[in-house]
Amino acid sequence: MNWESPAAFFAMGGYGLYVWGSFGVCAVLMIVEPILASKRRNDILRSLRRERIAENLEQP
Amino acid sequence: MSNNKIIHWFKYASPQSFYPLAGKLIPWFWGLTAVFLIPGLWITFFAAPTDAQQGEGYRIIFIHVPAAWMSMFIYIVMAAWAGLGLALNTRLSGMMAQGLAPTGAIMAFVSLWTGAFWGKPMWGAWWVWDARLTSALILFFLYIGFIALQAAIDDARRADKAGAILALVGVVNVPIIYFSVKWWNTLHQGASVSLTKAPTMAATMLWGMLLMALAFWMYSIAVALTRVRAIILEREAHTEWVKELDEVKA
Amino acid sequence: MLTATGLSCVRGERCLFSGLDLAVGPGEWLHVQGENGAGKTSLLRILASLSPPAEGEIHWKNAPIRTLAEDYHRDMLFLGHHGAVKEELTPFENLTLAAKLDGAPLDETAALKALARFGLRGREDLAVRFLSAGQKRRVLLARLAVRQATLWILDEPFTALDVKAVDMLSGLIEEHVKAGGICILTSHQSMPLPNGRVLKI
Amino acid sequence: MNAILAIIRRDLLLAMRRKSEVLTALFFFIIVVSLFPLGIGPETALLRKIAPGILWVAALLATMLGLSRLFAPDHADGTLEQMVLAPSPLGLLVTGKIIAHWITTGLPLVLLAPVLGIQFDLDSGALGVLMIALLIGTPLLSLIGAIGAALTLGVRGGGVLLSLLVLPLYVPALIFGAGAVEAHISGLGAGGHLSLLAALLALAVFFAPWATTAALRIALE
Repeated sequence: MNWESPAAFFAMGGYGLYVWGSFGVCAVLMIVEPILASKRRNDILRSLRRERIAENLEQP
Repeated sequence: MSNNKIIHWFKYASPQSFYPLAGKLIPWFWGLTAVFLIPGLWITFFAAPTDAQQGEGYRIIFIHVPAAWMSMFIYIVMAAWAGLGLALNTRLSGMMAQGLAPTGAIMAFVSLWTGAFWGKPMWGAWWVWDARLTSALILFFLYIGFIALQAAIDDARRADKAGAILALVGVVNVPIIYFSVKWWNTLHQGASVSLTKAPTMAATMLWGMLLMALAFWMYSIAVALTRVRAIILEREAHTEWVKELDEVKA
Repeated sequence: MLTATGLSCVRGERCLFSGLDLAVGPGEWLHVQGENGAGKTSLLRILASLSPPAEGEIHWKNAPIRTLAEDYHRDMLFLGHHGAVKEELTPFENLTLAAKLDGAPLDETAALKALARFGLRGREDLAVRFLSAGQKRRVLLARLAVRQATLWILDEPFTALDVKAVDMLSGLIEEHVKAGGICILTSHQSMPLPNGRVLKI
Repeated sequence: MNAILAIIRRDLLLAMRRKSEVLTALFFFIIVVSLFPLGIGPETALLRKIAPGILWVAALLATMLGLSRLFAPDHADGTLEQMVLAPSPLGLLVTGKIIAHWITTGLPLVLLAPVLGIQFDLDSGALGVLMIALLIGTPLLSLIGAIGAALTLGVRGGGVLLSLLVLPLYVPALIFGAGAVEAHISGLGAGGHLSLLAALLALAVFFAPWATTAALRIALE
């Protein structure tokens, strides 16, 4: 183990800003990207479902 | 036997059969991402020792290098799909290329961003006109151009084909750009410290980098497949098979 | 002999037509009819090999046009919505340059004769931009008259023509068909020509 | 071969009839280059150092200006359809158009560059290298640009998109072109740069007409 305390871990030997700035942005992007991708699929699914309901309404 | 296999492959080249297949594969790739990411991060932050020269700052390369690799690799895969689409006229190829592009652009962006955050403490500047950084920047522009071109064309098939030509032109140009920038860089005596020439790659470091690269790879596949599924639905919205999907009926 | 089997055309998500067969032989002409948006122009562009059909195959003299490429182009003349007439050039320049591109250079007298035939005498050296819409179309007709092609594919050739020019064009088509040529065209007007076959899509 | 000559003749004739387009690009080049000393200051040593880069960047931008008009008028009036359907291979006709584009935009830049180089206090040797570099480099710009022009034909926001697609691909031409002049000034000899530029040109001559042709066919479908 390299780190004596959590504080030392977050300080990263004085490089905290750079290390966490890199990892933070990378993590945010990699969390947001899949969310956006599945949102895109959910959006189209929702509109397809709506279309289907509209079609069924016309019949009677 | 081999004949059967060919038929099998062509079967999955149709969006209709690829859609459920991708749906089944995605959770597996997310699982693999976790399997590689957790030990990778553990090595990154805990197992890898402090670097004598660069202190703790060098830990950035555990994400920088995999992101840079992926940004180049995805571009090549994208161009390969594009070429396949032009040659065989399969619909799925264009969708794959389109699904990969944003992930590739994000990888290129991450490699630029982390490069800057590594460069600031090491070189004392956020941006250095280093050959790798410059060509990564141009690769990022190529991704943006590809995405913008496809977004500007309404007809999906034309967008696929135009994008394919651009991707092929790009893939020929990427090495030319890289070597020209490198040549330019040595001529101007730019930065001599290289990002990947980290002093004495210890075995633990190599393992860490490898695990992180695998994690990024699996992540890219999972996200790209998710996006391809959305693209398939958008393009095939008015076909019978989409109307019969359980997700749509529910 | 131009034959097409099982043609289908998809635009965007819509299927315009499918399973379309046609055969036109020497000395025949075909009038493609249909409502707006039925795919008349798309069909002609497919027949002219400008866009590939979604399904089906087109044969010219028993060989698929995909493989014929330039050989097919040599036998075929296509006139689209846009006249391919350059506004900045004179009718004479337009005609001779188009002929050169077609691989059949035109000598000066032949070009002037063709232009005179379509009532453009005295306007040979005036930039097309100063001509009226009808006169612009007449430059095209002059091209039709000088180009040696067996197969004519004409999209709305009668648009913007006055009565006299309509007569000239129908005369030209009749002459062409009588000489063993083939003509496929779309038109909103009823055709003043005898013996045409009609294809409705 | 006749078809190529016919296309070149036609495009040159058209360029003569709308001179303002050609002249606009040329004056744009002159003005951009002349603005730099005003922004940077008249110090000759500095100007001499930045001259190759500025002249080359201005040449890239001036080439870009006319690029969106390379195929657009032909597309609009139906000439492009006739070119696709001509009995000569489309690749040849496209090459003819690219040559005509170079004669009307690239060649004037080559001829003007030494005059503008004098503004930056370049010596005659450097001016010669600059001209040779532009002579090899500007056809390369026209060839690569043609691919972008064909890809963005009839596309929404085509002009801006065109620069986004093409400018990154111009990077090697810029580096070797400007590098040749710099290398000559610093006494290293421009031969290496010029031969690499020529190699790129050879590659583009084979590859660009093919890609342009494919893109044009797609645009017409």
